[in-house]
Amino acid sequence: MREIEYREAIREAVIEEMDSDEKVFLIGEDIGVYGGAFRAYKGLIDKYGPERVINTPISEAAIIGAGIGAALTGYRPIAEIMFIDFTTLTMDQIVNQAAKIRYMTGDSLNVPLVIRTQGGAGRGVAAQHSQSLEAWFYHVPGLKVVMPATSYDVKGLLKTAIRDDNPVMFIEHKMIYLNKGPVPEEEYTIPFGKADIKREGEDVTIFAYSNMVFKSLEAAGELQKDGISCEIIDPRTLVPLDIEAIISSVKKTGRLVVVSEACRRGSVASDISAMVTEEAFDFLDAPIKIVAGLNTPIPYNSTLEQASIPHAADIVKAVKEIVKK
Amino acid sequence: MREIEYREAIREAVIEEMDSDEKVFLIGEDIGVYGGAFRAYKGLIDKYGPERVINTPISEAAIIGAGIGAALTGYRPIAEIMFIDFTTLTMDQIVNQAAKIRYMTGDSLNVPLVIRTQGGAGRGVAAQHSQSLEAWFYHVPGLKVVMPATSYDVKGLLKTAIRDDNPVMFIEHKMIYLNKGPVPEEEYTIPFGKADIKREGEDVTIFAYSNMVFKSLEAAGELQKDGISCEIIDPRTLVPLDIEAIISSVKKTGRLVVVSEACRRGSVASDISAMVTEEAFDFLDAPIKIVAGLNTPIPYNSTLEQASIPHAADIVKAVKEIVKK
Amino acid sequence: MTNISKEAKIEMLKKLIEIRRFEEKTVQLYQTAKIWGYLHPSLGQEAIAVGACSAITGDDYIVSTHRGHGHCIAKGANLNLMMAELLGKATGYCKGRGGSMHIADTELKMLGANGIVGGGIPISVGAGFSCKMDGNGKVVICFFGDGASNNGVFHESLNMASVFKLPVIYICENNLYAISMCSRESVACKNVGDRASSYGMPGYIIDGNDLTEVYETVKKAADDARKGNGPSLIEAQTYRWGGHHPNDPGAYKDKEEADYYKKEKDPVVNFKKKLMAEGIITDRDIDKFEDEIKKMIDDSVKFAEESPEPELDKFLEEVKQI
Amino acid sequence: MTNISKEAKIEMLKKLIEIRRFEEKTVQLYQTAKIWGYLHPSLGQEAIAVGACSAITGDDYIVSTHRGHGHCIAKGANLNLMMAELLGKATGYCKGRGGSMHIADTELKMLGANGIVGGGIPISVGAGFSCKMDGNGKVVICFFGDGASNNGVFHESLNMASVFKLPVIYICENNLYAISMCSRESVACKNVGDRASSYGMPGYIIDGNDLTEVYETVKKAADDARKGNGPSLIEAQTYRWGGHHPNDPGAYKDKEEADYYKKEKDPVVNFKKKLMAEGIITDRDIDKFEDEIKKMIDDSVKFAEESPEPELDKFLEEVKQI
Ligand SMILES: Cc1ncc(C[n+]2csc(CCOP(=O)(O)OP(=O)(O)O)c2C)c(N)n1
Ligand SMILES: Cc1ncc(C[n+]2csc(CCOP(=O)(O)OP(=O)(O)O)c2C)c(N)n1
Ligand SMILES: [Mg+2]
Ligand SMILES: [Mg+2]
Repeated sequence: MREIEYREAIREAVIEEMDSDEKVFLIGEDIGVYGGAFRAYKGLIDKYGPERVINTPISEAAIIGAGIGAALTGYRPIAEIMFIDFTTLTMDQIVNQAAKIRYMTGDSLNVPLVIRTQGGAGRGVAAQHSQSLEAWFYHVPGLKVVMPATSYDVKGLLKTAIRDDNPVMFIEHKMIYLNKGPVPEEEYTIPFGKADIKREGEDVTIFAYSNMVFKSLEAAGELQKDGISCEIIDPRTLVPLDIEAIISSVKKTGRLVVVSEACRRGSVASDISAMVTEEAFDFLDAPIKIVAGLNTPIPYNSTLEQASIPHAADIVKAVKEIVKK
Repeated sequence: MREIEYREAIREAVIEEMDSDEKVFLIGEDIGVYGGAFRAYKGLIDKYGPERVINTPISEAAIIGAGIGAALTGYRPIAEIMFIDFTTLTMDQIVNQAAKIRYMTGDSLNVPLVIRTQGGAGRGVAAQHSQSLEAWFYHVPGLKVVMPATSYDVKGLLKTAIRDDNPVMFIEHKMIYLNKGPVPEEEYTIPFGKADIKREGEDVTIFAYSNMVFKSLEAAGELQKDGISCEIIDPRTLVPLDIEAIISSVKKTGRLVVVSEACRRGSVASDISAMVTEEAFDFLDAPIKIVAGLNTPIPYNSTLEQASIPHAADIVKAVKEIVKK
Repeated sequence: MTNISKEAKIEMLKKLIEIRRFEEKTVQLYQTAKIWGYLHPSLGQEAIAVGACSAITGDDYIVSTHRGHGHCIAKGANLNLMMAELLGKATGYCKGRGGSMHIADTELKMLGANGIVGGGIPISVGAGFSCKMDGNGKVVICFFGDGASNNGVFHESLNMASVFKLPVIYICENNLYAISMCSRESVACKNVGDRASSYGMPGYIIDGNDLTEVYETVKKAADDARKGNGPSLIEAQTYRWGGHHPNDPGAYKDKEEADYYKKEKDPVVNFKKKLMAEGIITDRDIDKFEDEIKKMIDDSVKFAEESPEPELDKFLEEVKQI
Repeated sequence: MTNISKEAKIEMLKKLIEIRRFEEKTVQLYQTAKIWGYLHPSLGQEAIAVGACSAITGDDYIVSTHRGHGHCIAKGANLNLMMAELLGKATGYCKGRGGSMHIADTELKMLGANGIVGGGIPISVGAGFSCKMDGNGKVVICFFGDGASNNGVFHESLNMASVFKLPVIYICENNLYAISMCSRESVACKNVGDRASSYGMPGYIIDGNDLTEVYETVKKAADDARKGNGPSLIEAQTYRWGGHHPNDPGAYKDKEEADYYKKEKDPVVNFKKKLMAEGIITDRDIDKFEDEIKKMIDDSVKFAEESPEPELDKFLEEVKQI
């Protein structure tokens, strides 16, 4: 199968959906000639014109509001917030408006809005441009949260997100836009709420999403050398969550390591751990281990930056603490 | 000891600190003649004048920014955001600025800012005025998170918050402003990071904070009738967290129920559960139970509103599921 | 307003009265605890809602606020469904989930009240994009208060609407107060309407208690918008008769000023007088309207009271789908 | 600028050159990957930083932006500590934790650069309250870009600063671009400076490439602020010479316009010429300044390169204290 970059997969998804549904449009900062901060929209302004590729002033709350208003009146906007760190300027619109409108209005209105953004550390862009904030959105009823790791997943899930009738937080990771991965030529979509087993194994379940899938794969490779067989579950969508897939893997392996780049305190990782503890306590042969970011603003210095987020070695260590072979 | 209302305890703390430190001032909406939405500042405008009781336009981000800027330049502001739901408009200022400034600037600057706000359901004020959003702030390194339940706690902790050299999210609950509780006449403060055992017991540990302390006390009373003895741990401050107190109680009881009014998914409750699982797995005689809010925007209708948050009966049920007597 | 039919004028008067009586009833129901939570009556501001909504068509959108009953009624909302919602009933506009601050109606192109001050302003931008893309001359009216005009979203939204020449009419109901904060103290320039110049759009400062003036100004702004000339900002000056909500005595308000507005600037009374002076209606007509409206409102209360509460089981099922 | 001493003028020229050469060096270090992350050089905008900071005193505050090196240097920052920070070293202004976008210095009353566009504007309000409460005539300069002027915080902050008559000077550096978005397209009114009227404050629209004009305007605004007359808004029109950052070729920019600014409006060259015309300096002086500054900058690079990295163990300890 051909291999394409993650950002190219995004672009393909957008093009396919814009071609098949004239109600789909793009709105955000520097998405015109600039093609978006990570160039995922390269050339789209030429293809669709400024009516469907709306390049806005630096007005994040109004970008989301524009998305909501258009969604309420028949369109399917994809609103882009350049860094997840800037969603801080839009939380009222995302949380009090987009997420709640359908419910609050007794299903009178609904908001088919995709909010594309990206997070994560690794580029030396420091504390205000490197956060992993998915836990916030995960905590808000009414939002779906999608965090695809591979080119295949990002394409299929973005198409599903665009077709969804309710708001979707679509969170990418700044370190993987240039990763290449297999993507079929034919059209496909990926349903929400269906985890993907990124590697099958017997001894321990590793739950990981977004860029941490790759760190986990690396760790699993290492651990294999010591005869430890890891099963890697990538939920792909945090809301809805394929909890069955996690539980059934844990029932098989009896052990769970939960990995997340976000700061450990109050992370999604904790939530997964709590859920598994409550639902599969009797199948656990060891305490659940969490491998997550340190509770720190991300430092600029590269060594410190790297030290504040998980690496394969941290996952290896955690696995070895609960798997004795 | 005399008993005073929760809001009166807030007022006393503010008065004492304003009297002893001229750098302390108040800023927020309708805190002048109106005395604040819950009248905690009644009369303060007359006592301190509009220079120290600054009644602002509806500009939440600027309110927090004003607090930060004043804090950076030698003052100790208490900025009020009327409802925690409106902190959505201030997340950049709280999260990207206040929380990170000291760290990012290599300790050059620091932000002695208290952000007072209130959350919670129960007043029929629906989805945009009833949220429990502490999990967001709990997840952000650089913020302290204080959630006092009683008049005693709110007074002592607010004084500590005002004296703290770093930003503090001080989160009250709208249903408890009129609760009365004992407060000594003499001055006192309560250190951050020290849990309070609101009731001692043997069979199960109940972790609860803010208004859920009262629901837990009610449940414990019920359970006593069935011979089940509950220990209620109120952390009072979520950050810093007195994890030792929780672990040592769990070591004694072997069982844990974590209670939080916030939506279950991604809640602080999950985090507590995960931490205890990782650190005290071998002392657990039963799965940890979480009693939390439903994953729903809070409905207006009173019956539904009540159904979406935990009650004593839910806590009783959870305890009985893991304590067999 | 010379080119308005007698019938249309009478319709407007009826709407004014309908809002007035509806709000009076909700205050009463609030005081007897049938309605709870937050209630923000629009008493004294009726001419803005009616003047504005009469100047647009049923296909045009409106975006409302926490003080939104008047906007709903002026746009044609069903009183039964409104009242049922205020009583938290399953038959209400929001199935009892939203209450006063969240009423919406797709068919009426009513994009929702809002509990967040200014929260609807950015949404109007999106509705504006949508009208522009549809290209069939629809417009959006976005209501908000003087208090909201100090919030950041006001700025972002008006700027963006103007940059893209969106067909949105921004109507600031300056009722002099945002809870206890007087707009003379919170708005740093003289008039909210002056802010239009920051966005390169026409600004109008009008007497919001004069239905005719509201109607004509909105009509002009809507015509401009339909022609592709972009948004306008209208400051409709009015007065909040009551406190912020029924439990607020409004002690911070100037008593003389309050009296002045109630006595001299009552939008309902003045429009009534005007139509009488024009010979369009008589005292008897008014009595008839009042009777009809009283019945509608009594019926709505009856409907609401007799309506079922939302079912708990259904709620628990629905929650799983969120 | 007639009442400015020769020495002061020379100081300003030196600062202009210092910024110019510093920025050139950082671009070079970025291209050789000694500096990484985000770097936003202020090449072409030097006159604003220097003119503004020279018009206030060491006790006055400044609030800066992501494009803040010029502001720091103009306020007197130590080049060694700046360069060390850009290289992520333990000796840097932020101990290597912050990088280019977070430099701050309490002693210099430099309240921080900011990675969030507009993020510093609300902070200036608080610094303004503080100066007002202190009552000793201090002022705050708040720098921000044309892009930032479209963000909600601009509106809230300028309104609040004006309502409370805070001593803040708002300086919008309109360098025509916000990344790829031209301010002619993003700002719905003609000039950002026109927005002052929305906040009842004086607005100035000036040539930001002319140091004298910047200096005099800021001086006037600062005088007003110190007298208790409240804030001002100054739009200093300038041009971003480079792309948004060193990796951005700026393909969206008009080439002729770029050439015009570089050739005709170079703030450093023009001020140099002016001082020469005034007979205050000669070519030889300039060569001397250039040499001195080159040495300072080379020294700063040496200092930075020889400085230790932050210690990992210490970091892990520090994290526990967050
Ligand atoms: C963002 C936000 N801040 C504060 C509030 C609390 N609040 C509700 S209504 C109100 C006053 C609004 O004033 P205005 O916009 O003038 O509308 P009015 O009430 O006069 O109709 C305030 C402060 C809120 N709901 N949302
Ligand atoms: C709130 C926010 N939105 C977007 C960005 C990304 N960004 C960084 S600089 C910039 C352009 C800023 O333009 P302007 O304010 O004119 O300053 P300039 O870069 O021209 O100095 C943008 C969009 C950001 N850092 N913060
Ligand atoms: Mg008002
Ligand atoms: Mg710019």
